Amino acid sequence: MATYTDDPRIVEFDVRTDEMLVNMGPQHPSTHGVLRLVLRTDGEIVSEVQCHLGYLHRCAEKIGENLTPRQWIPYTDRMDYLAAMNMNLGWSLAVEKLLKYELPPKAKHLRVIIAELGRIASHLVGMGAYGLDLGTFSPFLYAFREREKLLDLFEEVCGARLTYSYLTPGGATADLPQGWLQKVEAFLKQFEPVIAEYHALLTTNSIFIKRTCGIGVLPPEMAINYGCTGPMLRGSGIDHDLRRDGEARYTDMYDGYAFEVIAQKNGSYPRDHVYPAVPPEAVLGDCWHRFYVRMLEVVQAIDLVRQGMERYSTTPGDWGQPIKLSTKLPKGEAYLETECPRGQMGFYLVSDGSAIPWRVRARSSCFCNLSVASELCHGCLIADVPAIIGSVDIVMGEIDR
Amino acid sequence: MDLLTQPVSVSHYLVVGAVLFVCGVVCMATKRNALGVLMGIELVLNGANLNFVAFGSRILRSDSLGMDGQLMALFVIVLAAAEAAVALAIALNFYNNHASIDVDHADDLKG
Amino acid sequence: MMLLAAIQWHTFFFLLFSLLTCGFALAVVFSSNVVRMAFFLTISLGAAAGLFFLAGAEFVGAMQFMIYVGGTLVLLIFGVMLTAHERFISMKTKAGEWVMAAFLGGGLFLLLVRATLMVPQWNAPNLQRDQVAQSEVHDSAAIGAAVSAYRADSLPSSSAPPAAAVPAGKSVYLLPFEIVSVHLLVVLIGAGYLARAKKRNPGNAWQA
Amino acid sequence: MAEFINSRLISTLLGWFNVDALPADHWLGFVLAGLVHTVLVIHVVAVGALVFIWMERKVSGRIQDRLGPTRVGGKFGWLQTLADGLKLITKEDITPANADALLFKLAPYVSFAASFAGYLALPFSDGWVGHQVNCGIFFIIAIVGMEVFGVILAGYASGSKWSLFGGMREAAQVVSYEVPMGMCVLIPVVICGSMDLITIGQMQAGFFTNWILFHDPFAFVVFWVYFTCATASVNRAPFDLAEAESELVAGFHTEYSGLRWSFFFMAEYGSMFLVSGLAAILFFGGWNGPIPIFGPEILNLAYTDAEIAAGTFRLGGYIANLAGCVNFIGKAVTGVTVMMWIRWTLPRLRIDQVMTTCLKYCVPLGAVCFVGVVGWQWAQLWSPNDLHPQQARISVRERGLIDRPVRTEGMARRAEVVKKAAWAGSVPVQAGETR
Repeated sequence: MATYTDDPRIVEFDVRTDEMLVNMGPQHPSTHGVLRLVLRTDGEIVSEVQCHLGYLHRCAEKIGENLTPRQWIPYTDRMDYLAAMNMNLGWSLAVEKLLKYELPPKAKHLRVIIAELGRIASHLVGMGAYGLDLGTFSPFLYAFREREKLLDLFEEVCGARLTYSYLTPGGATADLPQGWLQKVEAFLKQFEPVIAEYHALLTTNSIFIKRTCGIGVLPPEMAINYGCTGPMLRGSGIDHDLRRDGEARYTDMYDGYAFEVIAQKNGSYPRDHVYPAVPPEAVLGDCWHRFYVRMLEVVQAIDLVRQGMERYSTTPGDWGQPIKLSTKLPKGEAYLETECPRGQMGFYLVSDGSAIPWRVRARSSCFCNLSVASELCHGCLIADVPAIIGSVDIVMGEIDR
Repeated sequence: MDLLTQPVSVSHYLVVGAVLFVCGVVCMATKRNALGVLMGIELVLNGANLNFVAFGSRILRSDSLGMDGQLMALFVIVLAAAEAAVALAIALNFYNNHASIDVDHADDLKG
Repeated sequence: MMLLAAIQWHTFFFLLFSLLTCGFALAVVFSSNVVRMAFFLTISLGAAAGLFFLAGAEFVGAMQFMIYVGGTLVLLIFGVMLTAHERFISMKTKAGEWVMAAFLGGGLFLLLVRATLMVPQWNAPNLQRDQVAQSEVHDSAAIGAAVSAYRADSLPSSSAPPAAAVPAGKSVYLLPFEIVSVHLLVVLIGAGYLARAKKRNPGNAWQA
Repeated sequence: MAEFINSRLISTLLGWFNVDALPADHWLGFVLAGLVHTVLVIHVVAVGALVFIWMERKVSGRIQDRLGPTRVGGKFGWLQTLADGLKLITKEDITPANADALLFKLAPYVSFAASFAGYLALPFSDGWVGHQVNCGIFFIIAIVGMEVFGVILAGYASGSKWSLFGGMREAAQVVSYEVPMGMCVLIPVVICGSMDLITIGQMQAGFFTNWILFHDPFAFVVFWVYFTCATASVNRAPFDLAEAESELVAGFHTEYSGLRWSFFFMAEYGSMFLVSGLAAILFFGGWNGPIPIFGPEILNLAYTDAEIAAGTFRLGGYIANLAGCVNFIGKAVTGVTVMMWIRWTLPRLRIDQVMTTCLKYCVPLGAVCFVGVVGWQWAQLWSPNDLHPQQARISVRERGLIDRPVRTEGMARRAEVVKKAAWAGSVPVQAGETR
C-alpha cells in the first residue's frame, strides 16, 4: 500500500474514492486540548491538514498590560501549564533584563534546579501522551507516576502542583525548604532506572519504531524556515540550544555547567550516558528522533539538576528576594528567549516608565512548531496525524494564550 | 396447523427457492443501482442453491441426488464469490469513469 | 400440550427460516436504500444457510456463512460504501417498471411453483428420515472424500456385496474443484486489476 | 451423548418427583434442555462479559501500577461492571440526526448475535456443546467473521465520518485476517482428520504431550500465528484499529451510548472468549488437562467411548466432564488474559502495517506451517504426541472407522479413505501399502 507520496494528487490508488473533509477536534482525544484540525482525506490518506486555533484564547497578553510584572506571573503559569516553572523563568528574566537587575548567584543555581526539574516534568507528560497518541495507555500512567513525585516536590516548594508562580522577577518567592535537596536527590536516584522502562515500552518497542520512524520527517532547512525550536529543531539534527547559544543573561545561569546539546551531530547523539541505539529505520527529523531527543533531554536535565544542587548548596548568599510589586519599570523595551521544554519561549515587554508594562507579548514555541504540522502531514495516513501532532508536543494554552 | 405437523418435503424447499429466484429476477429488473443488480444475482444463485441442496438431501428424500447436490451448491457458492468480485470491480471501474453507478448510464456502446 | 407434541420441530424451524429468507428477500426487492438492501440480503442469505442446516447440508451451510455472508456480502457492502454518494444510496424505481416487474415476477413464480408441484415424488415427505443414519447425513468428510477420492454415497450399503463400486477417477470432483480454484484465483487477480484506478494526473487531461 | 443437561437427565430428575409419565425422548425434555442450554450459553456471553470487563480493569490496573476498581461490591470491586451496566442501562439512548435509524439500532444486536451464535458449536467439555456440528470449527470461524457486519453497519449507519472510517477499517481487516486464520485452524483439522471440535478435543485426551501444540514444531509456530490472527479478528490491541481512540475518537461506536454501546462490548468480549476457547480446543487439548486426573490412567471416572455412544448418565463421568469444563474455561480465560496483557503493553499498529502483518507474515507463515505439518504427518517423524498416546480416545468416533493406530497411519482421513476404498474393493489399495 502506498503510504507516502510526494504529491498526493498524482497517486495510483488501489481504489479511487471521494475526498472527504474531516474535523479532527476541537474535541478529539489526541489533539492535546482544543486544537482543531481539518483534514482533507482520500480514504485513509491525508492530503491536507489545516490547523484552526484560538479555542483557548484568554487574552493573556492584554491582561499583562494591566498588571505589574509580578502580578502577571500566574498568567504565565497558565500558558504552558505543563512546564509552568519554565514559563515563570522566561518572564522573570525578561523583566529583569528590562530592569537590568543583577541576580545573586545562588538564585541562578536555584533557578537551574527548578527549571530542569520542570523540564523533566514536562517531558514526562510529553512522552506519556505520545504513547497515548500511538494507542498504548500504560506508559502514560508510568510517566504520571513519576511526575506525581515531582509535583510533590514542587508542592513542597511553592504550595501548588500545576500553576506554581514560584520563580518571579528578582529570584523566587521563597527559598527551597529544609531537606528538600535530599528529597530531590532521592527522587532522581529512584527515577534514573525508570527511564530504561520507558525506553523498553516505547523508544525501542518495535511497533513504536514502526509507527514513528520515517513518519513526519522534518528536514533541517524546513525546521529553520518555519522557526521550529526546541526538540523539534534538535530532532532534525540542528545543534542549537539557547542554554548554550542564548543571550548572556540566560546562559549566565548555566555558566560552568557541563552539558552537551542533545542533537545528532556527525551521525551520532552525545554518548555521555548509555542510550538505546538509533534504529536503522529512523530518518533524521522524523517523529522517532523528536521523541528520542526528549527522552535524552530528561537524562540531561537530571545531570543539570545534580550539578545545580551541588552549586546551590555550596554557594553562599541570598536565594533572590522578589522585586517589589510596585517597582517602576524603566522606559524602554526588552525581549528575551529561553529554552523551554517545548522550544524557545520569548517574552517581550515595552514600558512607558510606569509599574505596569505598556505592551506585553509572548512568542510561543508551540505555535511555530505547530505551523509546520500541515507540511509534515502532507500525504500521510490518518493514523499518522496523531503521531505527528503528538511528536510536536503542543500545549494549546501556550499557543492560544 | 397442518403445515406444522407435516414433515418437510422437497417441494417446500423448491417453493422457497422459487421465491428467492423470483425476488432476484425482479431485483435485477427494477434496480438502477449496479450493486442492487448484483444483489439480485446473488438472490437468484441462492434460490438455485437451495434447490440443489434440497435435491441432494437425504433427510428430505430417500432417493436423493446424494453428494452431487451439495457439491454443486458448493461450486455455486464459490463461483458466486468470484462473480461478485468481478462484478464489483466492474461497478467500481464504472464508478471511477462515469462518477455514477446507475446502470442506465452505462450506454457507451449505444449506437 | 397435545398440539405442541404434534408439532414437527424440524418443520417449525424450516418455516421459521424460510419465512426469514423469503421475507428479507422481498425486503431486498422493495427497499430502495442500497445499504439496507445489503443488510436484508445478509439476513436472507443467513437464513438460507439455516435452511441448508435443516436439510442436513451442514458443510454447505457453514460455507454459505463463510463465503457468501462473510466474504461476498462484506465485499458488496465495501462496494456500496466506496460509491456511497447520497444520490446513489436511494435510487427510486419508476412505477411503470414496478408493474412490469410484478407481471414478470408473478408469472415466473407461478410457473416455478406449478412445475414444483407437478412432480409427486417431490411433494412426498421422506417419512423414513429418522432412519437415515447420522453419519450419512451430517458427515462433512464425505464431501472432502467426494472432492478428492471417492463417493461415499455411491458406495454400496454394507449389507450388499461391494459389486459395482464407482470406478476410480469417475464421478469424482477433483478436476472441477481444481478448475474452480484456479478460476477463483484468476478472477481475484482480474478483479484487483480492474478495480485499480488508473493513474490520475491533472496535468495531462487525456490521461485522466 | 453425555450432554450437560440432556433430556435423559431431565427425565431422570422428573422421575425423582414421581412425574414418571415422560418417556426418555419426550419433547418437553428436549425443549427444556434446549432452553437450559440457551440460557447457559447466553450467560457465558453476558456474565462472561461482566467478568471479563472487571478482569480487564483489574489486569490493566495492575499492569499500570494502580489498583483498578476496589469498592463496589465489597472487596476487589467485583461488582464494578454491574454498576457500570446499570449506569449504561439508565443512560439516554441517543440516535444521531444523520443516522440511518433502523440500521443504527440493529447493528449492535447483529454484532452480539454473531458473537453469541458461535457458542452454538463450541464444546465446553466432552459432549457438552449446544449443538454438535460436524464441521464445528468451520462454522465457528464463519460465524466469528459475521461479527464484522454489525461493525460495518454501525460505521455506516452512524452518519459520522469517524464511524465510517472505523467500519471500513474493520471490514478490510477482518476479511483479510480470515485467510490466515482459516489456514491455522486447518492444521489441527489435518492432524485430527475431523472438523468436529469434540472429536478434535477427544483426540488430545491424556497427558499434555497429546496436545496438538506439541505435535511438531510447525504446529507450535502455527499456534502463535493463530493467536495473532485471532487477536486481529476480534479487534483487540494492537489491532484495534476500528475503535482506535487516538485516531478515530471511538471508531465505529463513536455515536453509540447506553445499552447499545454495551452490546458492542459484550460482543467483543464474547468473541475474545470464543477465539480463546477455540485455541484451547485446537491446540491445548480443550477440556483435557495437562494431567488426566479423571482419565483411565488415574481415577478412571470419565465416560468411556461405549458410554458416550449409549448416552448413559453416570455421576463420575458427569463430574469428570464438569472438571473438564472448568479446565477448558481456565484455558480460555488464560487466553483472554494474555490478550489483555498485550493490549495494555503495546502501541497500536497502523492500518497498512496491520495489512502487511496479515498478508506478508501471517499468510505465508500459515501456508508454510500447513505444508510443514502435512509433511511431518506424511513422513511420520517423531512427535511428542507419541509419548503417552491415549489409546481409548485416539480413534475417530462415530463412523465406525475406529482403530486409528497410534500414528502409524498418517492422517486419519487418509486412513479412512483407504480403508473404505479397500473395503469397497475398487480404489487401488497401493495408496495404503506404500506406508
